[in-house]
Amino acid sequence: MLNRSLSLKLLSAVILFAAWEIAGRIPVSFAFPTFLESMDALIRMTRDGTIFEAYAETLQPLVVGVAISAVLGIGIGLWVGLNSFFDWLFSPIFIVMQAAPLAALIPLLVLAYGIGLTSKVLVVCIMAMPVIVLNTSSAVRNTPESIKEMGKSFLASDTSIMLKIIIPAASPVIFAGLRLGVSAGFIGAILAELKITPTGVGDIITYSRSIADYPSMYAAIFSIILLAVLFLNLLERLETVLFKGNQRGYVSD
Amino acid sequence: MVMSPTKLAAAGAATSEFESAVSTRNISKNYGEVEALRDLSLEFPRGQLTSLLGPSGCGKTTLLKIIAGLLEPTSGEVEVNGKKVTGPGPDRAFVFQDFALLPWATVMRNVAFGLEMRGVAKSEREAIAEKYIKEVGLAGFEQSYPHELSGGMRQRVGLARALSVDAQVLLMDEPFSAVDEQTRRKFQEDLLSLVQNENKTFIFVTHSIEEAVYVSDQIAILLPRPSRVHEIIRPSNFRDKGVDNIRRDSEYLDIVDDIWASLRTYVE
Amino acid sequence: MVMSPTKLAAAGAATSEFESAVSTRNISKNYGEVEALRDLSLEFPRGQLTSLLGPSGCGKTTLLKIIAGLLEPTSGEVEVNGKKVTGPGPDRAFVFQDFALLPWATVMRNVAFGLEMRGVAKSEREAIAEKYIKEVGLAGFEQSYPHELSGGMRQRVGLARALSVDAQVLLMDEPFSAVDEQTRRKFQEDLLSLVQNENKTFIFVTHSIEEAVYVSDQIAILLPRPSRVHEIIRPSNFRDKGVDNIRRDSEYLDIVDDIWASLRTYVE
Amino acid sequence: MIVFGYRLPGMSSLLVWGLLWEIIGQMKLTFFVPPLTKVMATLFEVIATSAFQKALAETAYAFGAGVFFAIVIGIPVGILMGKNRLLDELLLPWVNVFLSAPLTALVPVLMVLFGFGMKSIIITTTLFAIWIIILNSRAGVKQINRSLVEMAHSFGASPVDAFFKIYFWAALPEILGGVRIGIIRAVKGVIIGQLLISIVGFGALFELYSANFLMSHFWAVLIVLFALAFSISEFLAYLERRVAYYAAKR
Amino acid sequence: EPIRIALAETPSDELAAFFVALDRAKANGLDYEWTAFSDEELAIQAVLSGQMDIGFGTPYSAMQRSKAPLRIVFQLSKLKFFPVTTKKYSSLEDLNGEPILLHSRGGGTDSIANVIEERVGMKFGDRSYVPGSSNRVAALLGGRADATIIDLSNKNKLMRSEAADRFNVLEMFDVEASDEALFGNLTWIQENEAQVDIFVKALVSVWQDMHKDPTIVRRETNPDGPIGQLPKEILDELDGFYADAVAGGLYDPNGGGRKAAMADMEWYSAAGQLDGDASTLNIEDFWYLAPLDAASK
Ligand SMILES: Nc1ncnc2c1ncn2[C@@H]1O[C@H](COP(=O)(O)OP(=O)(O)OP(=O)(O)O)[C@@H](O)[C@H]1O
Ligand SMILES: Nc1ncnc2c1ncn2[C@@H]1O[C@H](COP(=O)(O)OP(=O)(O)OP(=O)(O)O)[C@@H](O)[C@H]1O
Ligand SMILES: [Mg+2]
Ligand SMILES: [Mg+2]
Repeated sequence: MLNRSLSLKLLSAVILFAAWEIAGRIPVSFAFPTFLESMDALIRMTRDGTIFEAYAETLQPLVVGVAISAVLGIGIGLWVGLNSFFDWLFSPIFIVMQAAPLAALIPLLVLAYGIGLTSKVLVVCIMAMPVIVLNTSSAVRNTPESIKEMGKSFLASDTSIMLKIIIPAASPVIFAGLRLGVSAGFIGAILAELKITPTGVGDIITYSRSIADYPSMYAAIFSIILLAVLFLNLLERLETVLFKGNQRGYVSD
Repeated sequence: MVMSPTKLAAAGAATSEFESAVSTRNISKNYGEVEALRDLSLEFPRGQLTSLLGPSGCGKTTLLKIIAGLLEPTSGEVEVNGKKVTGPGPDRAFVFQDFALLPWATVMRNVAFGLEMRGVAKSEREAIAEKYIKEVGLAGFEQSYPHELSGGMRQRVGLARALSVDAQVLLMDEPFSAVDEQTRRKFQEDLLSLVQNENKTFIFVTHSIEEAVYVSDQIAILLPRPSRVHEIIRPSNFRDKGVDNIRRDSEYLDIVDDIWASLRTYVE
Repeated sequence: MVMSPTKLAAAGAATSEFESAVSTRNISKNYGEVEALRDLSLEFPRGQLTSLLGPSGCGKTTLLKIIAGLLEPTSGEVEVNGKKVTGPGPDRAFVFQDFALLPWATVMRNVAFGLEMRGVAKSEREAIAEKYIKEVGLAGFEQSYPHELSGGMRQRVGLARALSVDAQVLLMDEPFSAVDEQTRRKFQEDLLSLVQNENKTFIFVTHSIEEAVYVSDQIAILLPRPSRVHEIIRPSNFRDKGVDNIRRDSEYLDIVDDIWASLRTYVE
Repeated sequence: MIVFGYRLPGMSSLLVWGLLWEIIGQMKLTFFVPPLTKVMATLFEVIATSAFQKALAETAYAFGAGVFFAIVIGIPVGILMGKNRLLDELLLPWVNVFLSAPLTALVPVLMVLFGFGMKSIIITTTLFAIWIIILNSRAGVKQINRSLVEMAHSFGASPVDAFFKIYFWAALPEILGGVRIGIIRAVKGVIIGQLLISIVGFGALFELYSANFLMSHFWAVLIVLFALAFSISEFLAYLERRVAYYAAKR
Repeated sequence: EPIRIALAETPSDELAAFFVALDRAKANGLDYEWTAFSDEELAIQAVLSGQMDIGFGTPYSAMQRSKAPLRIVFQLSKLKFFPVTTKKYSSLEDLNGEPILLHSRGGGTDSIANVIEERVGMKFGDRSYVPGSSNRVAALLGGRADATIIDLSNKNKLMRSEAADRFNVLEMFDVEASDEALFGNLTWIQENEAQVDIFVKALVSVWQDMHKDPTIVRRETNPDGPIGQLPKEILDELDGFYADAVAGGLYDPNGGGRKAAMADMEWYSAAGQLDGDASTLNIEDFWYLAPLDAASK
């Protein structure tokens, strides 16, 4: 049945791209290029290297921001999940942050941190971090009591319980949080490039738009979405490799 | 109610003819307002299997966890081999009702987990685990993950893990309740031979009267909260009649009926 | 193996002395590659309780669902009261292992659900449901939600629902496996009196040999896939000895042992 | 958190943070952080202005319309995907792509396709919210206990009965969960839309205040917005808890 | 049917005079509605695609590239921008090879930088882009940049602040070219000639009155309009802003016209936004002068 699912995926891709192509040919709007034109622009930009230069710029705040959010987020999440005082103190902040539209903070970040890498990294962080922290802490809190007890009854030390039971048990939810965080981070990185200073892919988008080179604009958008999806798939693979037995959830469910 | 000859007077009565591996003395346990156990004393003879039987919510799990050192009693104390229990120790191993396997670890790693926690070197602990995996009949499944096993097989992993740390006391909380009836019958027979062959003390919680009578050397009946020991029964005479005959022994059937008569009123 | 006098030859054998309420003829069922049932024929006498007993995965549930009309057999046919089954019908009601209650509906609405689906007016169906709620001992819980009930009480709701549609055939798939042992014993006794009092035909799936022997007029033993009827047992002589004595009747015990002997090899 | 035997309410630590804010503000460490008291004073001033009320109305309109479409389209599509395998296999990859894609990159396309006004903002909002609603409704239908469906079938339920009396109710906890997350995302979407497309509503206020260094105005509106977003999400969480009693027991 | 106006920023002090003109036009029967876009490019696009009728911006490259008949009818403001640096630099030549902050790629400040390079014969180093003069001021104040180009009002604010002694405003040549202009689609303009005339007339009258007395902007501002509703802190600075603007020559009282058109063509070719030699370009391809001529009579 793998063939069926693969061919259906291809079929649905073909349908979507064909719809795009047709819409572009009608055209729905003079500013809406066809699929083939966009792909052509993408190939051209790949050939002459513009796209790589752009991604070198875009990925900087993204990678730095996501790395900081992941390390700090998981760290804080573990801490908040394990200690009721920190839970009380920090959880509300992150709960509010997760619910709130932090994009509104961007003008302020620009005022406070200027327009360099710092602000952009911060935008990525404020988008990505809350969900990572909240997922990690709730995963840690929800570690099945019985396997923790099992650890205790087999004389595991606190560190072993933490490293060999709590963290592996929490890993699926932590990874789910990471995935959400990374995708929010992508949103943040693009937002930063559209809102703070146009560099990298954001620059291709705004500049092509300003000179009415719509195929390039669509090519850039297409490529960033593709990149996000590839990146997230990679993360999923990583999780499967790291925690094999977790795939089916908890045995005690 | 007619007292059968095998039924002893209530709690704390003379089990002095046996040496106690575990003794609980005047244990009380409150969960906030809820009084789960009150002033419970009970002796567990060495090398024998003692069942705790009683209606749901009467405090069987609570008592078992207090013995395991996972819970602190509100008052009273537990001694294992004459030493007071203050926490989990290498002399006791727990078999959990819901198996409590690590879903991300192979059967091998799960069975070796107890030894891993005790700092046994990898090659050594795997050799030991290997042996017990074979013993419980799971040879060939060393590299499987728990989700690839049936309920009965998972419970055997839990059992192998408890056996591999070679504790003198095995605490089993409804170990067979999640496996189907026919498998369960098989397990009961296996358990009997385990008690016979290994010189360990078993403490066994169950809801099934037949199961308790079938596998136990001593049965402690607890009544609803706040729980104390209602009576202790020592089925003695049918032990040697062989696995196949126990279930039709009249003493066995008498005991089952007696227990059923005393518990019946508490069911629903 | 010694044939006991109550054991009949294999499938299709003379049950002609009884009138059949349900008969299955040459049923086969394949799930894709998996052949679950092969050429299975079985008669279910009217007004009696027939148990299906067999190792896990042998196709008991499959057979029950085919009779219920929830699954189509690959070949063969089912007749209920002489009429060929083509789908679910008002002559059969199902009692589910996991109760299958609507968690968002009260006990009253759950019990009345079968009637609601048949288009019975609200006041009328509630009157009927009321009666059966009382009958299964749940009076006072009409407005409770399933999650507020214990496992045993939930199963009674499922039973009341099946009874309230007044079907002639009751199909029960391991109805007691999710309730605790002590409650289960109680249920078995209740079931016996139900069979006696209501003139209904019961088809009962269980894993427990004792349970099957205890409650059944006829036991069909299925062996592993592809399943056919291995033997049919009709425990006949201990029926009248009274509830308390059945469990120590030697015929009862012989049958249990016999069945265990034939099933044992298939367990895990 | 339990102090001297009293359980502190969940959100009470925000008071501590508020106090910290006030202290930092009073110390005049940076003009970005005016004292909380000053922000609160500005807050009451700002709320009374018609500019604020207009922003609120515009934002609420875009938000409401966006969420409305997300729910009205998302739930049926999700349920259909849960029930129909072919549809599921055709749509699921795209739902997953759009769920995790950086939607901000699509905003420029929306502007081209749907214009620069409210319409694009509403569509942005819908796009932020809809995918998770679809996915959750689908999951809700997928996890329905087979035996509930069989039970209804065995009592002769018609397909319509089954849909309204079983499927919808059984999937309700997941659907509500999806709607809650969707709405939280929609709040982000509506603000991002207002910042990137046409500057209206709260987006306009933020731009204006930050361009003119009116920090206490900025924070005041931000607090209002956070509070609104937070109350909406808590309200939905409350609804979710109302059905939680059966979520675990289906 | 109201005419639809595309603003390129949120209504703020710089748009106060424009809104005063709108009020006057309204009194003469103009029916309008406005939408604020987050930048000029979007406003241009909205007019190009017909979603808006008249917009803010200097769409020279769009006019040439898209072949859509966009025409400017009124010059709203001139490119009065000022290179401001820290004390590190004292003339434009010093900036050779040095990094600089500008508004946006292809925008007004970018073209100023291009022309500076050409006229002074130097080359800036890295250009980074920060939309909003105030943000660039913040960057200067925060020590995150040493050189930028900012608008008149922000230059004045900065140079009047306590931090003024840390910065230099560099000498620069005068620029007559447009920063913001009002433009629309020629077909639409001709179909709605009457409306456009009312509008341009109102603009010219306000621009002229403002040169006589900058405070009329504050006085005529409708307290219930988008400007009147701004926080008091902003309104209080309106008089100062317009006094500075008039003094600095930011606004042309005659709405630009031919003079501005010539300057624009020259400027934007030099800046690289228009292809071809300025002398070969045709005013009629970029401006539609009829409404302004009518208003000036
Ligand atoms: N953590 C806890 N907090 C409060 N009450 C508890 C807790 N654990 C158990 N109890 C209560 O203590 C009593 C005894 O519980 P326990 O789990 O020991 O019963 P049990 O005999 O094992 O029941 P079962 O047969 O259902 O497993 C019950 O009434 C239960 O409600
Ligand atoms: N929908 C299905 N698709 C494929 N195979 C199935 C399906 N349902 C059941 N089977 C297979 O058919 C066989 C019989 O299943 P069935 O559920 O009838 O067994 P059972 O006797 O009821 O088992 P248990 O005692 O565990 O309930 C099993 O091997 C099972 O794996
Ligand atoms: Mg228990
Ligand atoms: Mg079954």
